Amino acid sequence: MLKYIIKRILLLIPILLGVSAIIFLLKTVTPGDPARQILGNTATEEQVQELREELGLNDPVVVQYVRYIKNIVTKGDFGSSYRTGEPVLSEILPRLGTSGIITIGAVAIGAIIGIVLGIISALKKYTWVDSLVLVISMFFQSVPEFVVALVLIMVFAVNLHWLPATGITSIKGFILPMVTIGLASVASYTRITRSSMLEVLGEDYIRTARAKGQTENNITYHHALRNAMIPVAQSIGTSLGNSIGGGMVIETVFGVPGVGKYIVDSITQRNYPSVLGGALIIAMVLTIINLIVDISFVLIDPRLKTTIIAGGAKKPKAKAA
Amino acid sequence: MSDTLLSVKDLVIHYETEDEVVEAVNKISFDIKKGEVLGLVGETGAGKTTTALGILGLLPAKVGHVIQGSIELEGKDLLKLSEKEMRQIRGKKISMIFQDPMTALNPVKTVGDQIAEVVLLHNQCSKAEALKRAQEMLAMVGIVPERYKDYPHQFSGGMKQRIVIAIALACEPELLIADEPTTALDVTIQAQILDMMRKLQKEQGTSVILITHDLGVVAEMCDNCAVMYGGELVEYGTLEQVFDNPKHPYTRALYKSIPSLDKDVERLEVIPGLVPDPSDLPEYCSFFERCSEKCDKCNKYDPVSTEVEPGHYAKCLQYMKEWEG
Amino acid sequence: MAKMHTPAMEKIEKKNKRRKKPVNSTPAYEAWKRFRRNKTAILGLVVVCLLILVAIFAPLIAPYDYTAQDYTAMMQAPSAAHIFGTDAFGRDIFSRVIYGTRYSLVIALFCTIAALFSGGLLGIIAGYFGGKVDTIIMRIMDIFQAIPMIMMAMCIVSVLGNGIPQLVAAVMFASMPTMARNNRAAILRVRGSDYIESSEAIGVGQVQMILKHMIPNAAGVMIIFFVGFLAVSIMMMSSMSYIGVGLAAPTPEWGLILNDGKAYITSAPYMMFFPALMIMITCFAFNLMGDGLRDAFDPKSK
Amino acid sequence: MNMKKVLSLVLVSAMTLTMAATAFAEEAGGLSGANCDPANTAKTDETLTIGFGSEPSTLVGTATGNTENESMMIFSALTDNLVAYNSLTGEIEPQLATEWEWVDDTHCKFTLRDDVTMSDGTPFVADDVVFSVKMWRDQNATNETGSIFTECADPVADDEHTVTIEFTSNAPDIIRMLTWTNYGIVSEDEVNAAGGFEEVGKNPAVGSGPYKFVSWTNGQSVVIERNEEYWNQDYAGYYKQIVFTFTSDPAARIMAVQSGDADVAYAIPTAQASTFQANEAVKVVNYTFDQVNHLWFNMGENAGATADQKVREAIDKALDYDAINAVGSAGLTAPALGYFVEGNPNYNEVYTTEERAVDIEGAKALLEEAGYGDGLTIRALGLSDIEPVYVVMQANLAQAGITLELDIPDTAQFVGQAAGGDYDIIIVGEYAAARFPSIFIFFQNAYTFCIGGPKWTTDEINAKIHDFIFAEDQESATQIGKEFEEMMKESCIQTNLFPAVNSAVTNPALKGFNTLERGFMDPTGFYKE
Repeated sequence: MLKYIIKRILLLIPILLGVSAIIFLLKTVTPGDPARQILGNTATEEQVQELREELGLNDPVVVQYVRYIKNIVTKGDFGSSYRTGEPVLSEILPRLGTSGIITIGAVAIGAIIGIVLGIISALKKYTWVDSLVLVISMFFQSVPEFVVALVLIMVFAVNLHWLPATGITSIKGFILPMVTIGLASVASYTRITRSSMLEVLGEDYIRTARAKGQTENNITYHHALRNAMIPVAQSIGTSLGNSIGGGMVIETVFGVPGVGKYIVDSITQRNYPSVLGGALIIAMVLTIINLIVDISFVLIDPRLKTTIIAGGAKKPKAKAA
Repeated sequence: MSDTLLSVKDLVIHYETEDEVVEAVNKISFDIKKGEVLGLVGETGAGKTTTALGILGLLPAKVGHVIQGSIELEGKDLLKLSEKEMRQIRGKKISMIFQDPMTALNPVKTVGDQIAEVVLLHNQCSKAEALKRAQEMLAMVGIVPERYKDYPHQFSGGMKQRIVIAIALACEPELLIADEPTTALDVTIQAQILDMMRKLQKEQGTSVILITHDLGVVAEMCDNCAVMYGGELVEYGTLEQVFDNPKHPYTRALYKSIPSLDKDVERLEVIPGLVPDPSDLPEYCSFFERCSEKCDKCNKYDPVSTEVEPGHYAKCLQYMKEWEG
Repeated sequence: MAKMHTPAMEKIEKKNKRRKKPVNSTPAYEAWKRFRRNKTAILGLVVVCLLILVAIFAPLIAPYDYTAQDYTAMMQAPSAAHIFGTDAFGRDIFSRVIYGTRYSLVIALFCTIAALFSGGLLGIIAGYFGGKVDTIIMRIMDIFQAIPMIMMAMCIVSVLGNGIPQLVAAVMFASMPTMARNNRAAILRVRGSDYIESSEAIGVGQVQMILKHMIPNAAGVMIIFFVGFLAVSIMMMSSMSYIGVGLAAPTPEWGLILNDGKAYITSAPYMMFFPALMIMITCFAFNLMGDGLRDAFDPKSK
Repeated sequence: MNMKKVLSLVLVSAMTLTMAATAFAEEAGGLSGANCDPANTAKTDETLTIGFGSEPSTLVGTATGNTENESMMIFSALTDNLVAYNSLTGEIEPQLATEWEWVDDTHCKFTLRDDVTMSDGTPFVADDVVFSVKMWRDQNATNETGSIFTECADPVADDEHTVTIEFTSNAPDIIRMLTWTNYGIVSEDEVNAAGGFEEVGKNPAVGSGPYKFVSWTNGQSVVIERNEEYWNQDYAGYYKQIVFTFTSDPAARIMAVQSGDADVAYAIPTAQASTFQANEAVKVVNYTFDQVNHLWFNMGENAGATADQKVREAIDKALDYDAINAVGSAGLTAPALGYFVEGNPNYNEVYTTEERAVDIEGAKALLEEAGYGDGLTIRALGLSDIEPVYVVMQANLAQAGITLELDIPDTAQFVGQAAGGDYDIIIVGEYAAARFPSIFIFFQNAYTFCIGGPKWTTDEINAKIHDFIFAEDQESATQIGKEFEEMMKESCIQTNLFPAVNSAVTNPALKGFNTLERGFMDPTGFYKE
């Protein structure tokens, strides 16, 4: 097991190098001068050039890139934000917490609703219930995120005053962002659960359980559900990963200081150390989450234990996520 | 009557889909006594498995329908029972084992749990006692009891079939239906499984319906033998009657097609033609197209199973008065 | 002929009499039969055809020119003259939404084709060749996934300006990781099946293998992604406009109209309601069709 | 989507603005920092929540030459100035300085109050003024704050409570600039205690103002609370605590007010705010602030077609100023007929409404003469706030065969392009409440980095501007101003569009919405009946 984990962690390095290289490339291409952004629009050209020298912005891209990577590797220093001067790491970690909480909450909401709807529509196959579930789950996937967000604010904050409209000064501020992101993912969870349940219900061991005299409900919840959850867990894992950095639109509408908003603001302010640091940290979090998700499958599906531990050789017939 | 465990009368089962209706089982009647091993023989598509599923009430929902007939277990007609009552019988009074052991066990639960489950379902006892019973059953089927904590994928095909048998016999059922238990296994393992089944059957006095298409297995295991063709019981009798003195043309054709050691034959005899299409069965005798002993009346009447000799029945016009007339 | 006549049989016999000549059942015909039986999928198909018609005949349907401004009639609620009301410049929202159908559908089509040929192709190659090629491509996809989509979009737009090709490029890059992963999974499922191994055994060349064997079999799954992605790209376009990297002003693309109306959500909600409704109906139709296709092509997972 | 409050950032960075009460700000202005409304006498424990559009990078702008609006407004609540401007009377009134007089044509002597204590408890003395002026001069060498002290000697503290400050000139309105929020007085001990110029912005425990800094949670909010020992006893300070939050989406900010989470949603686009007039759940506040939006034609070295006067006049004839005004200020003001706002002492009516009327044929004729008969494409540069006005122009110019492309980048890219003259036309306004030394900034090459404008000037223009600033009395100033505007009109360097309007949406029960200079909101004047 340890060898597998180390292999996955080593894989992280090329990814991080790739991410930082591409962002460096994008940085040089994007117009708008960071030095000008720091000094404000009234600074003179000489002052701007002087700051560019000081920040090493005039060095060739490769030199800047090597220096950046060296700093991270040797001192774990992700550079400091042009805007506030704080080290990028200390700015991002609390925001990672906020985004993390919202993502976990959103995925939980999406998964729970999705799985329940998926099971219902699997058990009630070909009835009007199945089509109704399909329509409901499709609905939230068909409306742009920020429309859902603004409508939720209007209903729950403006009219009902139950929840704060923006900001997370109080814990209740987390609820609406979670619900918005969660609802959008309900459709995919419903579909995965439904098809996985149908597949499992057709398996022989379900018939064996029936032959034992087991009740339909127990068969659904003890036998079928647990097996059906494997592909669902895989999709939860992957979506947990990529929605960490993805909540930009939602974080902007709700004014939530998450990682997504931090990167968007940094891009607008041409605050490149923050953009780079943010993207790298998200890449790291992404890989670690995917690793944790893969390992947790072993707890759910013992069959994977042998494939995972035996050097991760994937059988060609493995059901890819 | 007292020692009859199960009696099936005029059982008809159809599979109704949007495009066609499959007449899987057509008016079958037979009885099983306590401790008797009945071999149910026939080619694939003859309705063997459907009969078994009909007895246990496990026909696929919305598609499988019992059109008529009765299945009486100790005087109670199973077809009239509610789902709840039927559940008390499954696994307790009647249990079933299936053909492919590789997929018959739940991959994410330990084998101990899966055996204990049927014990817990039918007896008031604690989980620990059920697990102890599970270990006894594992020992009975020849598996090291300590392995009850392992998962199905850690066992070979043969071992898995033993576990399935352990599950089926855990509550000492009165009737065990085995649907081609050894077909998916290779011959050596097949012999071990069959020996073990016969040993357990003798110890617990369980009646068994052994569904197979392998006459050798029937010869080895069964007391009586029932031959099925086109969803009908074409011949029924004791092993000696059916094997040594087959009455129905289909049974006779079956024996001719078995390669025997003492006769060296250039080509094996083959029954010409194909198994009838169950969604388009003839009104007359289903074996008519392929029968070598037929006469011109055979495509006018649908023969009824007649008692050719005590306890030996055959469904063929030869043994009915219309044959001469 | 049958041993016994039951009511179910009569029903089927009546139905068989009405059917004309028996059709040889190709997989496509079977899929169409299953698709036709799925009511929600048919609903989706009908709506999509309607939208295509609206896009083609937009000039006839729209009562006003979508750029005509009338500052005396700014921000009027829906009325007889303006069915969907007017926006902040006095332009008729109904006409803009109708013309918008053209932009949204055409751009969605381009985005999907671009995504299929970029991410999709990479996924197929990774899935088919496996081993080293697979890990390299998948790692590149991980890299792209870690790069925030908005930065990619902003850079493309700030360098090349707002326009349809830039938007398509932005959506293509943003969707590449997911598209590659989906197609790779589709190919892996096909690759593992026996008919591929058997055709390898008889010495079928690699390119031919992909074209003749793999893609037709994985076609079902790919069509599902194609239709599903049409919905996703429309949604992406609207979030791109929200972030300010979408198309330039006066283009009547739904995402842009929605974004213009976003400011007036509490005071003039109709400005946002109708474009959002159109986006929802279109994505709904595509998703329903996609789901119907999934059931039709992949009965096992039905 | 625009991250920063765009319009005012652009304006304040390059120009000076003036404070003026307007016809429809519901209270008359008055002393900035003081309770302008006599009814505001209560002192409560309530908290006021103000929703800003974007988060400043520092709260003491003048310590690092930063000019963000949000930081200026918060800073104004923490500090007092030497003098204050009373918009009712138009007079400059004492605040920390009781009286002041010019000693010669560059030095002015101020007598200071002796009963004021700074935020760290130490008494307010002349040395604090010396330190503040040096900070203004050295840390803000390239923006307006420092422009009135360039190359001046350090101020001299004659004794504990008198100080003489050297200015670049004794222009009539130079002292009025000291009323701006930038010129809040801070003490050296406070700045050093906070860790020097770079650090004080993050922990601004400075100034002697009516409120004191409490905390700043990055990305969320800044909290300040009432200074109980404030020297000015007749200032009540209704709210014990003021919380500034940051939500970039205006619609979300308004909803926060509607839901009661916030009391004020600042900097809402006027057209969006005007749709809430009929909504009793909120109150809409609109105010002009002595600033007119001007359309400038690029006439600098990398100018395109707009270098040709005929093209400029053709564009001027094709524009529909009524439509532009209707969209730009939601019809709250009338199209501008002069460079200054009506009611400003320097106002001249240079255009007549007939000249402003749309003349498509005339425009086409001019284009023919200029050689663009078969069509012309020009590019307009702006930020998303001004985009609606450009969309109207787009339709207007299309009538005359001119295709207007909109270049709407994000702030960082806009600033680079606007300063570099990378545009054909651009809309920018100038805060022109009085004859500040930086008036008509677009022509003054003293300011090397200026956003927008013609990127072109002549000595004759600069001389005329100098005469205007140093005119002895108002009549002659207004006359020189009129001549300058005639000069601009004659060579069609720019056209006046409409007076800029700032809007905000507040809790209906909230009163005391006072404005400072440059359209800033005074956070300390609010109260409830």
